[in-house]
Amino acid sequence: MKQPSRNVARFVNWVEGEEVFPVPEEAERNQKPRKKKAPVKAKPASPEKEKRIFALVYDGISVVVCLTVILTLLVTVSWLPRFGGQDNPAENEVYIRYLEGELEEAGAINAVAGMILDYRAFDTLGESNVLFIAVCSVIILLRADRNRKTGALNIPELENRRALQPDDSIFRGSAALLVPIGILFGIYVILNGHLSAGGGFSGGAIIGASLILYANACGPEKFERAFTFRTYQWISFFALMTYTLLKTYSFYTGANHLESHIPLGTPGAILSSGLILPLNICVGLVVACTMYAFYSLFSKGGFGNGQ
Amino acid sequence: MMTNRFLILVPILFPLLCGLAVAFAPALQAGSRRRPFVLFSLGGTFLSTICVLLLLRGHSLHLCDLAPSIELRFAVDEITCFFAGLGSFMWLMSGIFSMEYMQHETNHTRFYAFFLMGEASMLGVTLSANYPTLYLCFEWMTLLTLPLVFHIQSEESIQAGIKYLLYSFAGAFAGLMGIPFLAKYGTTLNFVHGGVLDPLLTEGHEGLLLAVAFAAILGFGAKTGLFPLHAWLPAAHPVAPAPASALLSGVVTKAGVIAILRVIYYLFGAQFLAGTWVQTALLTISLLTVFMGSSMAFRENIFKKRLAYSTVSQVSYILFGIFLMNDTALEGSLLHVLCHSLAKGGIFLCAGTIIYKTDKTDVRQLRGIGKEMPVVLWCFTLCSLALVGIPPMSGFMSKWYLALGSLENGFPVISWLGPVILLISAILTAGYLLPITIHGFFPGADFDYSTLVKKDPTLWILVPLLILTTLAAFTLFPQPFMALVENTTEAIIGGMLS
Amino acid sequence: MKLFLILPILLPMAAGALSAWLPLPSPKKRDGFIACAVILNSLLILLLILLKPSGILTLLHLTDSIVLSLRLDGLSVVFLGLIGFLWPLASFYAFEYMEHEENLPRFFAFYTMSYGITAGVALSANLITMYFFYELLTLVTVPLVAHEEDHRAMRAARKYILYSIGGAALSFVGIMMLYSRAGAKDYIFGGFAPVGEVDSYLLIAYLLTFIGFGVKAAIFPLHGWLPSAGVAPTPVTALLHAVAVVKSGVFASIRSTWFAFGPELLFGTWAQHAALFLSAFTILFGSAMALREQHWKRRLAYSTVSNLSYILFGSCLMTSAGLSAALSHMLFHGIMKITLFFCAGTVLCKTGREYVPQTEGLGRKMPLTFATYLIAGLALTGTPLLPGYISKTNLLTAAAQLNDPYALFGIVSLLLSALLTAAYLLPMSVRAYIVPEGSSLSFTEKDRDPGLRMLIPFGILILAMVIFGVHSGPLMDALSTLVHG
Amino acid sequence: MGSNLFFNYFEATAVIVFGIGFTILFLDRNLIKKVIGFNFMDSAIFLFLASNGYISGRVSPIFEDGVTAAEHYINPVPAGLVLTGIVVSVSVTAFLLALVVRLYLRYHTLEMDEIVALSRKEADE
Amino acid sequence: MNLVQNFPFFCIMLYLAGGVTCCVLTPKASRAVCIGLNLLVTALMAAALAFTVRSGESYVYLMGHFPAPWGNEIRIGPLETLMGTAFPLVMTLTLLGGMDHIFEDVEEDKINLYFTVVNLLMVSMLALVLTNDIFTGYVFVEINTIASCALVMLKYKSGKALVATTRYLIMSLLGSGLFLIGIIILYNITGHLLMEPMREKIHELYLSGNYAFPLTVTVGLFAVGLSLKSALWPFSAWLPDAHASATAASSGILSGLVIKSYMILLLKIFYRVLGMEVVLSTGVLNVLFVFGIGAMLFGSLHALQERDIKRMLAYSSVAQAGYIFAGFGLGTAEGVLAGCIQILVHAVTKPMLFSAAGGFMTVSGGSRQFSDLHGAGRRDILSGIAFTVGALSMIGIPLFAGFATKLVLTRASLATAGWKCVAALSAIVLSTVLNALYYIPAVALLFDKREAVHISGVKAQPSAVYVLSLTVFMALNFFVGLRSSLLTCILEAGLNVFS
Repeated sequence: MKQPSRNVARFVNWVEGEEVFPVPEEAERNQKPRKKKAPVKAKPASPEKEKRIFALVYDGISVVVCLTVILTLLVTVSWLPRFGGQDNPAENEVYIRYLEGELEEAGAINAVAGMILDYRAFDTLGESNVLFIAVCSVIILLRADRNRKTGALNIPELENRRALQPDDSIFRGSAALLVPIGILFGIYVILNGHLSAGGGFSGGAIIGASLILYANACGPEKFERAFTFRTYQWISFFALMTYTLLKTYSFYTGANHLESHIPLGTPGAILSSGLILPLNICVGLVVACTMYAFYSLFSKGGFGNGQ
Repeated sequence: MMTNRFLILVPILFPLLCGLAVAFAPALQAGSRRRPFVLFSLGGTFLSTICVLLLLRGHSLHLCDLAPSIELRFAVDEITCFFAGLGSFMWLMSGIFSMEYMQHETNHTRFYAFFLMGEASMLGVTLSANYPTLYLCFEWMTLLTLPLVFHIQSEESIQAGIKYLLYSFAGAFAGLMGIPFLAKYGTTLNFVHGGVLDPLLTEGHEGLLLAVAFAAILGFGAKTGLFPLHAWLPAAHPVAPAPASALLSGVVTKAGVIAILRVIYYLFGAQFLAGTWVQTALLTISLLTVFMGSSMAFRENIFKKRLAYSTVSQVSYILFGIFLMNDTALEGSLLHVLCHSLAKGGIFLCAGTIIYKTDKTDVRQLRGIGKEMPVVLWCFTLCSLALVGIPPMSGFMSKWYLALGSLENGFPVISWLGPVILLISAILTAGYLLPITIHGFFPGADFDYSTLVKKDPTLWILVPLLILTTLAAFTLFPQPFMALVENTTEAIIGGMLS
Repeated sequence: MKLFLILPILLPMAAGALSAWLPLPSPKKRDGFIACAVILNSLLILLLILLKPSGILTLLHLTDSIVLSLRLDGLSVVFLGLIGFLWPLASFYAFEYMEHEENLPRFFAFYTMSYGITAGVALSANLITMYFFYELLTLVTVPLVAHEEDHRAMRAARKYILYSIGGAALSFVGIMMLYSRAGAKDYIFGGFAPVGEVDSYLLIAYLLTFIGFGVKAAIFPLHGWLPSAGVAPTPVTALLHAVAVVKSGVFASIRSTWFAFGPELLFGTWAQHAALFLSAFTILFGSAMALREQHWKRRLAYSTVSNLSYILFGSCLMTSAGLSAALSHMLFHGIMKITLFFCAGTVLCKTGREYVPQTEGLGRKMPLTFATYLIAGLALTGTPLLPGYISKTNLLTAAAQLNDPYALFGIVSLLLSALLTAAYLLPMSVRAYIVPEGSSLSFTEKDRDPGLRMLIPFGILILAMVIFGVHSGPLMDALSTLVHG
Repeated sequence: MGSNLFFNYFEATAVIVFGIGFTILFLDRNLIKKVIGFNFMDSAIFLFLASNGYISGRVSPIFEDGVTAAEHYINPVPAGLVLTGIVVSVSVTAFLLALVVRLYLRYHTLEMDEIVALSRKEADE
Repeated sequence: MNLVQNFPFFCIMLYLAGGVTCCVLTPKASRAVCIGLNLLVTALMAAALAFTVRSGESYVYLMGHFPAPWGNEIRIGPLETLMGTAFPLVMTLTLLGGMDHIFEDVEEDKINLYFTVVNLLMVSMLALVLTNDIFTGYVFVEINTIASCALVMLKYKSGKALVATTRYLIMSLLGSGLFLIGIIILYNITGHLLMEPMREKIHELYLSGNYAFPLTVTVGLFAVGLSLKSALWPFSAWLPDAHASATAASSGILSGLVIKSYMILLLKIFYRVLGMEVVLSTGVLNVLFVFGIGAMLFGSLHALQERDIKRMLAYSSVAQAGYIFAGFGLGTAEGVLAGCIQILVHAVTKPMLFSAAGGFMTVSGGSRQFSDLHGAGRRDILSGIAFTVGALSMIGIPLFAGFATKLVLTRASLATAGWKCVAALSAIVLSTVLNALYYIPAVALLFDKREAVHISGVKAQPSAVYVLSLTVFMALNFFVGLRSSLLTCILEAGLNVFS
């Protein structure tokens, strides 16, 4: 922290700066000589002592900040309605409508899926775009530039990391067994999003994880030939595009009070609850690709040689 | 009879035009033609002034309006007659003197131009009939007499000139203080016998008006060398060439006296000022100046500086008389105006001649001057007697009246202290003037008469000297002068007091 | 008829802008172009003054109640007359003076544009329009102050900006305070602020505007920029810092005192006392600093500081006599000061001498210039037969009218300042002509009187001074009629 | 101090963890610790949010064979919000980690002060 | 429900679609899509603005089939549509202004990602302005955060950009963390997420007095969280580095638009969710007012001592943000109006200044230090003029945009009584002077004859796009300056129906 007085003096000099013009000597009579202020010598504290003091003070401050935040919030929590209480303010007509009206309006067994993909669909649309923008930023940051010379990322460590693929057979054997089951289970979770717990996000994560397992176990060459960066881009493009178009249709009809002729089907059946299933599929695809994209960007800085 | 009212301006315009002609007309550049022209113009002014004073007494002329509230008005009244005549006469005398004296000096055109224009402004002061015109002529008198001061162009004279300029401007601006307040509290700015203050308006504001009057008087006092603003006089008068310093001491100081007379008797009114703290303060100041002037002169050795200090003290005699505000004192002071102008003019001219002839400026070098220039020194002696106040000369009469006036006045201390100080100052005057005569005539034993050379000046110098010396003894045949003084006093102060 | 009001503003600005862009072949052509533009504008102003078109010309609606509009009334006639009379003179002088300077197109462009904007300040019909032109004037004159673009000029320009924009901001707050209380009305003689009982809110507003506009009128604490702006070339200092810029500051202050807040509200209040004290003190301060200053143009700048406060003092007396005295001094000071600056500029341009001690004995070599300087000096000191005396006497008489201790202090400071003016102007002229024999002074052959193009303005100005000095009756009557709206 | 502090022990723990996470993210000098602090903060918020919706004695809102009575299930809204929150925190953590990787590749240190010092010393390109 | 009322919704969806498509297109194509999209949205929102101004009240647009407390919705009124028109218009101009910089600074095959980020940033800003649901607000705040951080770091070669992005991201995350926990507490005590129903519940709570403490804490959390993100003075340590090290276009977008969207969200929360009497009772407005005044002064003081043109402009953004919060902090309707006008004025002026600064950098060998920028105004005359116009409008000279704010803010502060009025007025005067103190010497320096030796003589050949953007910017500036009465009455109408 600079001493404020020196600052103010500098500021005043800078503004009032009464320049002594080059005056021939006999007209010198009235110019007062400006006396120089003695420079203030700071006491030379040894650097590491200073560093230690600074660290101490810094930790002190962080403890204080932490305590204040925790205490204020604890006091707030003490006033909040009781945990698990019957008549909490949250249990109002919104909660009742979501549960009782959900089957006729959204047609999903899983009320949460119904809520996030139909009643409050705009949030989820926004949220999948958060995912998309995050991937874009990570691509901007980590993707090695194709024409290596200009890119800031053509750093040697990335190159040799590809080389050290462990080829131990136990890992490859168990992976061969697990990967198909994983992908199958993921698909099941996506498709049954509206019927049981799960949905696009969790199913997509499962598929993504099994893809990463496969890429790790069986080496990226074969897989990346099929799954290059372009395919990733197009998959996420189509998924998100359909998602947006479907939602535009449903919002537009909703806002203008038009009848959206999407059949809700019989509750409990796979092809039921209107748009929720296709939306779940799209979200599942996006999440799966994104998980794999994160893995490949972080580990290999791109989708293998296919780029 | 319209035309003759404009004749009042003649005494002012005539010398002004002559001055300008001297300055710019190519024909007059040559010395031979310039001297007669100057003499002609001085004489013409003197005569025209006398005619105007005699014929147009009591007439006034409203010349023009500088601005709606500021008008130029000239008139001939009792003070004009008294002072204008004196002034123009003195200007003529020193003009004649300067014909000879100026051989000694250089750039004559500038000297004579400003010499004549100075006279014009002096006559303007006497003729002015209201406060703004008085102020106008007062300022222009300073400006026009300024070149006379630093005529010899030495560094000392320039500094003296600037000092003279600034002191007079300071005085003039203090004098200017009166105009706004009189515009508010007085009925008119013209000089009205007995004062212009409107009693209704001045009800609660006496203190303020007294202060303003005091400031105005001190301001105009600057020209007369009154105490607070006197420092320029001893510096300016010596450096000026002799005719100029004679006029500066003799006449220009009297302009200050006129201004003070106008302020006291024609603007604020004597009853308003009489008996107030202003009067006591002014009296003490004038007495202080009298005493201080003569003591300084006593100690000063440079001849013209001594005479300058003596002017300071002598003019304060006059002011003392005016501030007493009763008829006898006023009579005394007017008498002293006459005496001092003539005598001091004479003395300065003698001093000038001595310096012109022998280049001796220090008093101590003047041993045996009487032998070399008997006539000049005789004149010098007679004039100094007048100043000291020895009976046959006029000084005695004026001092006598002043003392009487001071005793008549009922002031507790000042009434007797005044005459005492006048006496002491008279002694001091003798102390610093008479030794010159004594050493001049009786140089003492070791004065070698062999190298003695008669240095009597030509007639140009002697004639004015003799005239002035004889006039300085006017109390020998007092009748005409006393009549003049008495009716002027009667006109100024008549019927107001007691 | 109202449409003519916009012309005196637009014509010079257009001419200025064009002169910078038009590829005029030779400087002579450009001078010709500028000269005829300026003269045309002065004639236009003369025409306007004679015709006196009534009615308000609205230019722009800033918000529902705040409108930019122009109007020609008594007071603006005075100010327009002043700048109309002086600007052609200054331009002629500038042509001669600026011959050897560089980047002239820019200089003359801004020089002419400031003519239009000063006309704008004169013609504005309400406070906000005046504030609007007031700010533009700062912007247009900054390049003129920083013309030489050397270190000194830049520092002076920065100081000028700081003071002007600071002042303008203060006055803006004052104006808004007034508008919040009295509504955004146009000028009415006698002011439109609600009189009622004395409420300090409006008084504070008045003081803010007074100090705000006072910055340009170089009131004591905020006068710093005027002397240091002396580094600008002489036509700039002469015209802007003697006439246009500072006078617009004073004009704005008079407008806000007499046409917005109104004398009834302010008469006898502590605000009036503060204003009187501040201006009276500046009168003294300016002259004292001028006496102490050895640099010639800075001395004249300080003298402007003191003379401007004469005008402010007159207007703050809140009596019609005071206002007419102030207006008369505004006119006369404009003429006198521009002459003094021209003489100083001529000496600087011809001989390159900047300091007062260097001018000793120069009078013999440049008799006409120093004769003008002597006459202008006498006028400024207030010797009779010259305009200074008349405006000074009017001011004194007006101040004596109200028996108020601050007015008394004002009278004393006026007289003291007159003495100081004599002290810093007249000895200089004396020493210029009279030189002691012994002193050795070196003069080059360059030291001689300037060309005819400079002498003509001198002649005209001296003539004007003498005429106003001797016969200012009709002018004073005109002013007093104007004063009553 | 309100009365429910000891009943809302879930929210209380969530708030404490939130405080710790917030301070670590704000003031800790190591970048990885900041990321960890951020995750502390987010998971604390989701715990707080989830505990909000819980109603004791009720089941998660997936309808068993046609029973749609509201008193049977808990409030679904917080669950939906948690889902969105988790996705948001995943993506932000990914972004943060990518930044940390790039910074480490360039300055070979994880201490924020050193990184700032190094970047200031670098000649501006 | 005639067609025009759907336009805002279409704009959001268009941006989303545009964002996604730009990711797959070539750089040139993605640029075309982005610019076209922005222009289209400006047109649509202008039509919506005309409609709302004519009808004079704000309507609700359901996002989905279910009305208020259940479904999600956006609310469109004159204020929102005006902001909705201004933001894309300024965005287009800034992008055009900084286009050659973008193609120079960003790696060749990541330019389409730049435009994706820009589109998503626009969707988040538009959503923040329009949304009527708090949690949607939170989601789009997150999109906004990531997008703006992505914008900052796109200058790939400079390490400084990365460091600045990290600090910026961390501070924003702190802000959004506080914001989220505020939302949850509010949901906990009111049970609603949509603004109108939440308002009634809060009103009942306020009258009945229970949950008083949580309510105050929430107000505090919202205030601190959002002012942290919108760089109010004590929390603005990150802004100068972030805005200075980004490319010219990005810094223009960040200073001009991004920090404004958070302010509008904060205003919406205070007006619509909590209601003015709750906010006034907690006194948080005084705190914001004091921070605003502090920002006005300290921002300018820091800018005074800055030797780098972009950091100077960044600090001046902190100062101008101070104007807005001082306006909001006054607590009166006219104060908020002054704040909104300053949002528009700053949005119009600051991007122009940044583009002009970009122009100067190209002409002075890419350096940002003032020592190298001597005479840059002469070399690139258009940027010089644009910079001067921007500087004068920042100072608040009449005829320029800045004067409108000064006018309304002075009137607003005069309407409030007591210490606030005095503090506001003195702050206005002081900050005008301080602004003049660092802008005018900068302009003087730019037109200085003595150019740095190694740069002199480089004449600029600005591209047509750059010329177009700067001229339109200047025209916009003068329009706002002269016709500010038009803006004021639209905003007034908007504010009346805002809560």
